[in-house]
Amino acid sequence: MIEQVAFYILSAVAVLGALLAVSRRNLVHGVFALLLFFAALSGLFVMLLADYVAAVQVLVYIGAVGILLLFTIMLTEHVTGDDLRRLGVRGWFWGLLLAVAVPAVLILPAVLNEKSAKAAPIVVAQGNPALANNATQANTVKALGKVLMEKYVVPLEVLALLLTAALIGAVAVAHAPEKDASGKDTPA
Amino acid sequence: MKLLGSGIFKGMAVTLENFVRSYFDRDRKHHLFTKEYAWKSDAPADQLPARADTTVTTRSRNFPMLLHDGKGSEDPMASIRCVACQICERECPPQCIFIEKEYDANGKFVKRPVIFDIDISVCMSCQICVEVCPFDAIVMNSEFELSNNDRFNGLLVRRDALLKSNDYYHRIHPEEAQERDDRMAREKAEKEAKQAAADAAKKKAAELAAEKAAELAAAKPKVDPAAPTATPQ
Amino acid sequence: MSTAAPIAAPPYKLVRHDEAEAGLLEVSMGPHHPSTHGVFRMDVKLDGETVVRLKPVFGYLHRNHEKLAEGMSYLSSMPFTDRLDYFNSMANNWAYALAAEKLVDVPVPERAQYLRVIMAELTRLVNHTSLVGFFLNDLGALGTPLLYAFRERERILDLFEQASGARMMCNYFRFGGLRCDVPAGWLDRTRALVGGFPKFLDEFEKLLCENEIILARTQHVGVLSGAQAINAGITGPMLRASGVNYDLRKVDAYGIYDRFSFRVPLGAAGDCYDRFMIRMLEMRESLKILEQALRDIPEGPVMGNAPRVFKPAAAEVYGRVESPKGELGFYLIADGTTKPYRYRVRPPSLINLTVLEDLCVGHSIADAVVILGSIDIVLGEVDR
Amino acid sequence: MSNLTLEHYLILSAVLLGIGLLGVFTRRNVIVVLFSIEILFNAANLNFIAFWRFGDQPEALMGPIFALFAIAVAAAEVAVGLALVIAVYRHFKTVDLEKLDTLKEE
Amino acid sequence: MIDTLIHILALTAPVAMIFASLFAFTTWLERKILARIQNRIGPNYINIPFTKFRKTFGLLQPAADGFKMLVKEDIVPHGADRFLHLLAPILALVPAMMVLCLLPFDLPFANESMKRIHAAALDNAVLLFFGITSINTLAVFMAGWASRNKYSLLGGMRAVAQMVSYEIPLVLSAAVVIMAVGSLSAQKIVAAQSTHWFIFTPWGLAAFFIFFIASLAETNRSPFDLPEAESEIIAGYFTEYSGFKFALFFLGEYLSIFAINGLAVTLFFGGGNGPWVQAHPWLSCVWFLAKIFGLIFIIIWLRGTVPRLRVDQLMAFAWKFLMPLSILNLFVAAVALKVQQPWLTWPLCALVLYAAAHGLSRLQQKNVGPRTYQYAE
Repeated sequence: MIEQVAFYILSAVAVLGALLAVSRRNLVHGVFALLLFFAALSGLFVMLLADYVAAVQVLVYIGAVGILLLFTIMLTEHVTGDDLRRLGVRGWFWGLLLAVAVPAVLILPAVLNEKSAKAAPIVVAQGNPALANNATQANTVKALGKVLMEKYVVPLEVLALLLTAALIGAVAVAHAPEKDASGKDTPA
Repeated sequence: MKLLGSGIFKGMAVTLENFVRSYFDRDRKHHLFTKEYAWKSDAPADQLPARADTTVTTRSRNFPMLLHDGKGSEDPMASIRCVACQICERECPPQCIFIEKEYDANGKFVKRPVIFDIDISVCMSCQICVEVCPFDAIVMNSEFELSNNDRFNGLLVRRDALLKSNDYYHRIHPEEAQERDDRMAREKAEKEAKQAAADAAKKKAAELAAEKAAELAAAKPKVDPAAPTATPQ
Repeated sequence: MSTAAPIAAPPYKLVRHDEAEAGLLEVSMGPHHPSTHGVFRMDVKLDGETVVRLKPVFGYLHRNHEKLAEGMSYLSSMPFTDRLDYFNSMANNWAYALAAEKLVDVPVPERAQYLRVIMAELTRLVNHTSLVGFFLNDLGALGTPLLYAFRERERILDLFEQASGARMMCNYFRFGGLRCDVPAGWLDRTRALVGGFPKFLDEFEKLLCENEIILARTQHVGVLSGAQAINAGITGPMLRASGVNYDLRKVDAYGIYDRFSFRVPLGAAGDCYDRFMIRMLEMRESLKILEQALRDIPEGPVMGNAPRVFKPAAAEVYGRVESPKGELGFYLIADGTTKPYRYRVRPPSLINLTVLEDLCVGHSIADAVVILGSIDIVLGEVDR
Repeated sequence: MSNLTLEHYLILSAVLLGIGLLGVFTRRNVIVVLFSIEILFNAANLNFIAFWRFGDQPEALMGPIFALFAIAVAAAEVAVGLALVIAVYRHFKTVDLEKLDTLKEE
Repeated sequence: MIDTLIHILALTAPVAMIFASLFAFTTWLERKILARIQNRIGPNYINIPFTKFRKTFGLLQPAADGFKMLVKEDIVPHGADRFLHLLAPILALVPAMMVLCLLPFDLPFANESMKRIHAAALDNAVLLFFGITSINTLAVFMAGWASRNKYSLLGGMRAVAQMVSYEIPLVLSAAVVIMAVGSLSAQKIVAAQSTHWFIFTPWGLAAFFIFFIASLAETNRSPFDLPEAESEIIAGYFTEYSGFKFALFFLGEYLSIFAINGLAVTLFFGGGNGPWVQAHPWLSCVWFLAKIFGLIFIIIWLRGTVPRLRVDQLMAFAWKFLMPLSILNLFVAAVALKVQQPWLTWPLCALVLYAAAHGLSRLQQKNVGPRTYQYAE
């Protein structure tokens, strides 16, 4: 019961946040709506017993990505964040169609074959009891750390490399050329 | 080059020392210099020694007052020193004094102010009125609790509120009052002496004149009585 | 950016919306702003947090001081001089008395001369301690140095009140001397204060002079070169912080300053730290002067034979003193009446303020506040 | 834990995917397009976790690991993307996708 | 369902109430301590209503302040974003309250089995703590942006930049402890320090210093109070806040101070561990609060001493001093934990860290230092 209520609330918030994020003219409002979406998603992760991922979601998305977005808006748009342009592009109709069609195609089988869904080999309707016991009793964080440092250590290192490269690349791209800075300081 | 932060630690030592010592500064002289407000209910306004908490000294000045020489419950206007000469009104830098002269029924100037208002919101406690007053009639009061609720009438201090006795003056500014009284007595004495001298001279001159007149009268009966009475100023 | 630029500029202003200006944030700091030392406004254009342009706007506290003084007798404007730079009323009094005494040749008695020096140097202590406090307040120290400074200032103000009757608006100097002699025991109390003051300065130096944050915030910030300072007419500690040896107490030796031995501290870099340190060091020199004056002060009258009605013959004079903020001058033209024909003040604060933009451009907005604090302005004197 | 099924999560994730696509295709502002890409990433993450949670091998921790990697990559992507936005803005003075039609300003 | 909610409420409400009432006391304490540092008396006269009694040591000052805040007009600037303007103080307060529940703060009543009760004993409490506190940054930005005031915006941007930068040394220094314990659970971290607090190890000491400095920046306390630098940008992001919204900000700020110092106590000072706790379990919460207040005294003391940094210096300090030092500290801790020889690790670690701090401080202070002055006769 409580899980269902929570799920519906959280998914409503997530959908609402995502919709607002893509539709608001004001970019700052858009960012805050996006952060709402991230938060709701993190709640859903908790419901799925992936609490470590939920914490990381909050830390990375809300704490870092949101701030980055805000900074970019402050640096590029006017500080009010108003996006005064026309909302859509020329091909907005096709875009909308595509945006509706893709999820429809994804959802359709689930809706149509409701009866046969239970027969699908992967889907376990009742959740995995083994996991439920495991996650609440054992330390998933510890297990996760073990797996990361043993089985997935190479991808982890590659990821670290990627992050470093991204950091350097971002700084290199965003760094203002010296000429500009000095040119600004001496107008006329 | 010292480690980063050593200067800050030094400063923290200073502040900690002040923090601790403020609790041991019983006489509130070194590390706790705040003077708490001397509440009005604690002591009457004119009892300065009782208000030792204040920094009010025997020279403090805050707002002018008019002096009278009356004692006790005598009518202060009977002995008011002010003669409504209006010098202070003219000299007051912020022009906060307003004086009107008093005339008796015959329209004769009786050398007293009928109105003497000082606007407390304009006065800047500069003491120029005291210095220019030739009659020692206006001096500075050290009363500091002058706030009131009335924006219009309350800020305009009237003559009767300004009038204070010389005794009060002696209480709040003893040295200055004594000095002023001594000087007034001296000047009075000098003046009297001068007056006496002048009177004597006048008398003498009159006698001389009389003598001369008598002499002249013997020779010539016509005389000009005004001419020889010029007295030294 | 140099001081020569405004001369060549046309009398009107071209409004240009070029792209470099578009991204700038215009902030109006003041007149109600915690750090502008009164009602003063800085129109700042910021690129991020860097000051690109800064326009000082003042006049909010204009009280028509000069014109008022031309409408009243010479003596009556004495209390108004207190209100010019309300931190150092005694120094202002002296400058005005000095000018007026040139109009009418009034000898100042010996004791009054000494007391004037004592008062002026105490004023310097008051000004410099509170300046350092306010400066640190601008730097963001939550009032602690300010309140330590005020602790000492209170003691000096107590002395002022005992002598003159008022704590800040002293109105103590008169043409030809002082209004009254100091009360009995005052000199001893002053000696005690002067004796205890170095302890406070030590404490202050321990608290401030090695603090890394203060060093980092003030060094190499708002650098004023000696040449620029001279060009702009800067005087006082600010000029000396730029390394120019110019102290009216040495140059003019007005009063009896030639009888005392003291040194003039000079800065080298001309940045905010130098301006702050020069004031700290000047306090020590002031204490030296005070010690000598308190040692040598003779007995005697404090008021010369000034005429009761001050009515000078037509003349033109300029009297100046080294006020704690710089050269404070009074220029008087007498026309033979009891009122001055022209009365003009040379306020050090205003003239020191003229270099504000040159000092601030290129620094961050936080530095602009610090630079303003290091200039040491009092709006009463700037606006008059 | 009564009757929340995998479908619930999958449908939600599909809806979010659609919203993300909508943003990507219809908005002209680069930053909003970046928002939308983040929404797409998160929809995918939700799927990872949901499949892991309802899958038959939860001990392998594939889902969280994959989600973590996805989050890390997304963070890197956002950082680089936003840096590009700033660089583009500095050069063209706009972040409007339709106006960014040349490789180099004339 | 109702049972669950009541259970949650029964666990979290005491925490919120205890810390909210301590907030009032802390404001009074701060004013008193600052006053004494500055040789003042501080608040000492508050009339008890309807009586003439006024010598209350100012203890009623928070009540008077709170009442004043409540009855004050709530002003929203023209052109401000009303919704976000309202949301920001709430968003500032809620994460602070949430993270308080994550602390291993033993509620002052024990259950039947005399076990310690915690509001939320999570496996990854420390990670979640950092996650939730990062929401605070957004609240600050929201306040600054929604006020539509240039000072607010400057303050908001400063706050965001500062909090994001200082989060890195904060997390890195906490990571040392997590590495030593091998768990993100606050309870396990406390349990690991039952005999030996981490502050008494060289890497723990260094980590604590870094953590403490970074926590000052996280909570916008002096000398890192740039987002609310009065002399520069008036009150920063809450320039346009008045009345109850301002009070909420104020409350949120103090609660996050409690929270972050509570975490410092957890990580380095052994949480509720202390003498006589074994015999009297209720003492544990007293110890916990006492340690928090010890740290708060240092914060207030610092606030009374130092001026504030400039923005670029602040950033440089985080990136060029704290971060390299905390990374180095991570290595040092790893080595020390591996070697396990106190007589060897202590001097060695201390030497390495001191040398590093020294070298980094040289880098920081280029061409800056005390000067000597010349005199003209």
